[in-house]
Amino acid sequence: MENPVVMGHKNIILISSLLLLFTFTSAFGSQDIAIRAGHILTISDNPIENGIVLIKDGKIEALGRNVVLPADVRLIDANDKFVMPGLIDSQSRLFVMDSELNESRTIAPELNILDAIDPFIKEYREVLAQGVTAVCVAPGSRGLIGGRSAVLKLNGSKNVDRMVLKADATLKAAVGISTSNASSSLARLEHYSSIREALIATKVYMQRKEKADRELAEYNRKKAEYEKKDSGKETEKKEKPKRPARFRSSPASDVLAQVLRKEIPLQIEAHRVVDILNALRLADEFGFSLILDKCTEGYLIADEIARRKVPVIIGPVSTSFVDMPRLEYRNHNMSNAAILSKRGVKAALGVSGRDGASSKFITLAAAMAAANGMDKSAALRAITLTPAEMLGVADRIGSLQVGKDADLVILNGHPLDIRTRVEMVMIEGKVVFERKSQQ
Amino acid sequence: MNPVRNSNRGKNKNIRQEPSISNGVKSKSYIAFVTVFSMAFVISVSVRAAPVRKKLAVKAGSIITITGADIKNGTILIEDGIIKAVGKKVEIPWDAFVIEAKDRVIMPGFVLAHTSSGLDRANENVPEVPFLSTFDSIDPISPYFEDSLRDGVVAMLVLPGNNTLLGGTGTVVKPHGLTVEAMLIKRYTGLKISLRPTGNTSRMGHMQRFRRYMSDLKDYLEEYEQRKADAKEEKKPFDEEIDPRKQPMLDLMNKKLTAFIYCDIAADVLKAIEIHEKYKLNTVLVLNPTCYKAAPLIAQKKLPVILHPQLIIWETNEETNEEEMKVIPMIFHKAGVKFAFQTDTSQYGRRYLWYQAATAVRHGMKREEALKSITLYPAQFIGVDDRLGSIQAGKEATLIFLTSDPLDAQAWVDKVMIAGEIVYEKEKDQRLKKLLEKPDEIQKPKDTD
Amino acid sequence: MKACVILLSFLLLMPASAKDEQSEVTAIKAGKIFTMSGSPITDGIILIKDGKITDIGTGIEIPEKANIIDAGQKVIMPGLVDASAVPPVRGDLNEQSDEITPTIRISSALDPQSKILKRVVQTGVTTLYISPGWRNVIAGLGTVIKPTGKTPKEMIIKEDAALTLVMSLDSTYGNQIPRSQPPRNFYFRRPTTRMAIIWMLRKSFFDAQKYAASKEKDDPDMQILASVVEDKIPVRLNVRRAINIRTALKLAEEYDFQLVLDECTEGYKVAEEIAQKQVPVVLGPFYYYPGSLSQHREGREVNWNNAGILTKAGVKVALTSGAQPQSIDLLTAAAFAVRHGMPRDKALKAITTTPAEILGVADKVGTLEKGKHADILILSGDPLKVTTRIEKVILNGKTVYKAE
Amino acid sequence: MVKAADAPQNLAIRAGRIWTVTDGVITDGVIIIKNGKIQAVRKNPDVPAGMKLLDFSDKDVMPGLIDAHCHLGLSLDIYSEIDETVLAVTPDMQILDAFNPLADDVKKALRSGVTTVLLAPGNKNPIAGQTAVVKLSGKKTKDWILKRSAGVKFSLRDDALMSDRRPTSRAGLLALIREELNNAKTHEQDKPDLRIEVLKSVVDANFPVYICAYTIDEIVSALTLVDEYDLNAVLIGAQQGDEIANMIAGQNIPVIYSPLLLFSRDKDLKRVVKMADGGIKIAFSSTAPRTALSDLRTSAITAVRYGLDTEAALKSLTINAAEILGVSKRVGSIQKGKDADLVILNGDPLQPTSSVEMVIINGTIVYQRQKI
Repeated sequence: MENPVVMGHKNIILISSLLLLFTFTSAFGSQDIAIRAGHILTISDNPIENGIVLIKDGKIEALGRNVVLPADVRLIDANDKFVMPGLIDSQSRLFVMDSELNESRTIAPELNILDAIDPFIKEYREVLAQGVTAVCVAPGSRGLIGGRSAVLKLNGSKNVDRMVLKADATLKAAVGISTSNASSSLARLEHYSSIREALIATKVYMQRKEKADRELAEYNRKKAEYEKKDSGKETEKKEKPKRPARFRSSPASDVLAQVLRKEIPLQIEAHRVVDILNALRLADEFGFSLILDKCTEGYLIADEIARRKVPVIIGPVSTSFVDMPRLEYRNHNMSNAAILSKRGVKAALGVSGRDGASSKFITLAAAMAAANGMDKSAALRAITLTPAEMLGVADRIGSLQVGKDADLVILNGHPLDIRTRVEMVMIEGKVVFERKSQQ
Repeated sequence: MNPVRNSNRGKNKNIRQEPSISNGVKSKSYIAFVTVFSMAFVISVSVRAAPVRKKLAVKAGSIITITGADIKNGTILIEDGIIKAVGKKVEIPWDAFVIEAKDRVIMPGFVLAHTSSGLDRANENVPEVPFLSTFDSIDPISPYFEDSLRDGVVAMLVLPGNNTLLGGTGTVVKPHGLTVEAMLIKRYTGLKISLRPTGNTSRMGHMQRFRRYMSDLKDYLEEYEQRKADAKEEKKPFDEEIDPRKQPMLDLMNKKLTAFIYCDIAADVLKAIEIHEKYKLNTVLVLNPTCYKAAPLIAQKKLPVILHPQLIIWETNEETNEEEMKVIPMIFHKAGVKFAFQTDTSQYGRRYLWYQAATAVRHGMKREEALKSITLYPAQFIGVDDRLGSIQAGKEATLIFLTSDPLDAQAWVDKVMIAGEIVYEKEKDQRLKKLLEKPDEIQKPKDTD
Repeated sequence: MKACVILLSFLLLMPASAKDEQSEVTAIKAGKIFTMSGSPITDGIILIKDGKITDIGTGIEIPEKANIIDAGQKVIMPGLVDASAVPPVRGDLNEQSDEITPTIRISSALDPQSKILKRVVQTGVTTLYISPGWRNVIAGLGTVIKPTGKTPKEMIIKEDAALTLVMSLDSTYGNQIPRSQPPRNFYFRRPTTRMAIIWMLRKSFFDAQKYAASKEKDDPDMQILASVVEDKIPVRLNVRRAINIRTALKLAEEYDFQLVLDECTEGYKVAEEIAQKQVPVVLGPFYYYPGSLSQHREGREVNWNNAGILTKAGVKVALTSGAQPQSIDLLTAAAFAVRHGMPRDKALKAITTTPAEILGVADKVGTLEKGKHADILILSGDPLKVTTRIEKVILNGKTVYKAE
Repeated sequence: MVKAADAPQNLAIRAGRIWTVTDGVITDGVIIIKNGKIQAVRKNPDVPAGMKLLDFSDKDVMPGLIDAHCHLGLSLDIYSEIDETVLAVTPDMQILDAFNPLADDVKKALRSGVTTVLLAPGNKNPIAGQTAVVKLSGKKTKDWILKRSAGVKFSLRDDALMSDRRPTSRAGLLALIREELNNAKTHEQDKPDLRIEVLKSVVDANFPVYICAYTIDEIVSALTLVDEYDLNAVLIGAQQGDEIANMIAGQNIPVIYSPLLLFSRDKDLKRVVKMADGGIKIAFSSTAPRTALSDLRTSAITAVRYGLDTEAALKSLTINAAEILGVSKRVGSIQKGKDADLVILNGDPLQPTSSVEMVIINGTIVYQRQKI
């Protein structure tokens, strides 16, 4: 099957080069940059007081208390300020119009959120201005298997392929979502079983595919042999081998196969306890790598989740992020994140707001989690490194470490303080936001 | 779709494998090939061989040649419907019939590069029907064609509507003639691809559907080639036809057909470019007004564009909350994109190509450029620029006689000449009279009570 | 990027408007001025003080501290008047709960921040008449406004300008006839036919006359209808078919009220009669095709030259957008009216003075004269050329739009 | 959690910071509570004998939050018993008759530090019904019902338009309201009619009206009405009020601002700040249960994020609301003589990182946070 993303990459790389020029508010070529900061929150390690971050061609070259500065380096003075990695909203719907979030079909793993991305929408500027440098956008929760999600950078490019940090980050699924606000016990049953069916069907598909490949190989061998015989002094005529029927691959099954081969994690949205348990049961049965999404009532079965070492993306922390609380949020508890993380569950925080603009409140979400018992360092990690690890992009973003992308935020105070303002945002060493003085 | 008709199309190689049938002579011979349309042959020829004077000389007050400079008091010499010479001092042969048009402005007829009017229905409700052709759906007696001629349009590409993923192939016709065959200029030109999802599908589903179709097509071809190879190997004769329903998409990819890709929002343009580059197509973009945001990209890719009839839109500036007028043609013009105009009848003026051009000029577009985008450029986009779109020796004598400057609202199309034959005259236009003059006094009812 | 552009364009725009507001007097110089009150002035000057024209003509000397707008050889004309504009009101324009709702005032629902207003200004319209929708037989009271101001008070220049009646079939739309099932809501009601519409109009005005004569004044609906038959408020009557136009004229005679005909699609058929009764006409939206009129039953017989034929017969004609958001460009409308046979001077009047007179605000707007509102358009060329563009719109002496 | 049943005992609360709202912040102070009322607020930390001492030396105490517009305790499921839509005009309807003090969302509200609320009907009726001011806990009626009828709620929102009920249009909506008010004016006493009585007290006796208006045109129409009938009015919602702040301030009409939703665009979130700066008295509201209950404090916090002065924010949560609802004699600040409605937080009330530890109403502990 053809991979749209790879395809795109080859093609439109040219455009980006041109676009770069006017998408970045200010770009200074590949000059090295050094940020002298009062507090550096590396997230991965302990904070560094009065340290320096050195940036070379968009990567972090060095950081620490005593870094030797090269000549003609652009020095940014942030002595009294905080520097931290760019924030990540792992439950964003930025760049996607509501109408494009969901497909009418229920099991549609072959869908790709990248086809729904509209780089021309403007909300991202506000999100960027709050220090968010990357978002994970997944299809909505109407379809049982909605399609593949992607991690995007807010680098302002008008070319989707330049925004993509990771395509096929996860495959989005949802169980037990009530379409109306009526109770949905029947739907629940149906959801669980139809996802299960799809996965079983995929197993069969994989076997058929292997068989077909084997047969083809076998045939080719025989054929070669036959031809050799044919050409050489023929002794006894062998009958010609028959070509096996051609195997028709199915895009949908291929994606699910990747899931079963643990190449793509399955991100299952589940709110109520029973749904979460269903999700876990599926993971037990098929052994794919599971990410629990939303997990509203997770705090009631924290140990179950912890025992299985299943990572969780919690959101919304407060129902203030959704317009009108649906039935799923009935037992919503603001301590959910705190309880889960305290029980040793790897928990990321997402906004999962009603629309793209919500993502700008990711720090507020973290602060609320902290208010309700999560310790602040964990809360900060839950909106930077933890989601990066879950989504498989920790090698690029999520923390301030040598070798990682220079996606970082400069703030005039502690990130969780409401009075703190974002001073500057960088993506790959380019300044993409700078606070106007009068603000 | 109708299997019988398709199998015909399938068997008839002439239609498909004839390399771009573009100039008049060829097209005649090409039609002649088409045994199934022998009827068409007779008619189309009879139309061409109508009482056209062999030699004509048009003495014009002024001539807008489009490609060259305008000519005051010039002469156009025409022989067998083809322009032989044009200029100030062209000597008129003794046997030429002279048409006096001293008080007229003469220019090449307008060309409309994209329309879905004149069809009984513009869209099929099945998403993938590339094998359909508007040829089978054009209604010659539709008032739309009559009006087009009245408005000075001499050639139009009729394509399926914008609601079908792979809508079918188009037909270039002139708005004159009693049968489609008689109107025909060039058939099997352009294939309509619409990137706007319809029904309750999302853009994800829509694009996936397209990719699915292409991967199936790939499979089919591989299998086909395999069978061919096998036959060769077994020294068996191989007479299997390519499935006619798939042929148009194949012709698209080997550039026999031009892709007319409709984009609903700016983001669709990105996908259009993706497709254009992946399959190396000849592409023309058919754009909705809001697609202007992608103008720089389009300019960089040097893709031709057909603009939506609505040339001016308003947008709310988020910072100031003011309404800002966006003049679409100007945005593309400044970006350096080559485009053609479209028409509709939803409000004053938009029905006329000259008015669309005038609107662009009003907001600062160069007059010459604007005139090109209603004549030469559309002719290029639909591949008839070798016979239409400008007044040059060697091109077809398809001209319009205007009462004054084309961009003036007071100018009327006085005469239309197609291939040397006058096919429209205002003073003989009964319908126009009815539309402009007061009907005879209808008698008043006697006052009751 | 886009933001920058926007910012720039605003920086360009600001100073002009800012200055206008500060300085006492503004003086505009232009090569050609269509005053619409007399013959055009060449190389004229207009003086503006607090939103009004204080002087206009040639060789007027300009005070020291005046802020001068030099339009060079450009053309100046009065701001356009749309006698039937799209109301800047959210939601349904029709009060569907009853077919006779004289107390409905469109002015009470004005949205000062409406996008429509901001757009309409850019097309040169500086005065609008807006009315309730056309789904009631007696729809309510219309208002004359200017597209500026933060509150209705600041916008309105004539409240209760006219009472909207609807004789076209629009007033029957949505109504259902109670046949088998009992009426469930108020859509089961009269009128569903032409005769019922006219019956209801007659009935209302008959009652109104009685009410006007009687002593106690306690019915707000009747109050308004009475003031119509007492000739205090004119009537705007929406009508399309020739036969209805005749009826309308008769009705106006019976109950003698001031009549203005709206839309009047088949007016050309009965031009003389309209002229004879001296009833002005506010032409509705223009349609190219018979039947392309949404109310196709009434739009079979369109004539492109409706305006021309009516004016020739001596009818006072105003060209309007016909309350159609699609067609808001009055200058183009005039250009095409001329194309189709309307005399040039009449066409220009039909988008300025004539509508102003019909709306009864001719003392304030419609021409460039001493004492009138300083609503001024600066054009790049002749108003009736479609290649001419609006360079600047001045409303109450302030620059409200400037082309980049 | 201490049962609400406990009799209001005499309490002394020692706190790290006391946010009195009306007279500044007292550090390391003590609040003395005698039978439900605040008897003293003082700096020196010694406590009279025989008093139960609650020691919050490292915590913050503030007055109970006041939610100036919500629909709490009216819902069996996610909101229902809010609108009586058969009739468009129901001024005689009293919202308190539908209130269930033991409802789930009431408890949630308590947990978020809300102690007093304005109960109001929904927005689906042009003239909806009578609002009420109540505390979210209390045994004796006089303890918890501050005002059985606090005023009449009007709605100029599009929600009040229905396709099968008069009015169907904005113009019709205003015509209807005018008609009703005119009737009330000209109504003779001899034929009694409850509906009209209520409206009469509105036009004649300054009985408050709570007018729900969000967009500019709605607000403008509201102001015109207030002017015309010279009403004693409060604006509810007033989202775009900043555009005409000077007019609202000019007629000095207080505003009960709509919740700051966490999916709004920046320019909308800045509006409330502009209004406060424009000299308009602002109170916050949650419109719960439509939006989450944490919204009340979150609204204030978000407003601060977008530039609202912290003191103003704090006032808007407490004393402003009390004054607007006309109950400032009893609640809204930590002052001698006022009801002992207190919230104890583990930090600055306007920091999202601080949360509610304990809630006290009339000197009774009604909520206490457990450890996780």
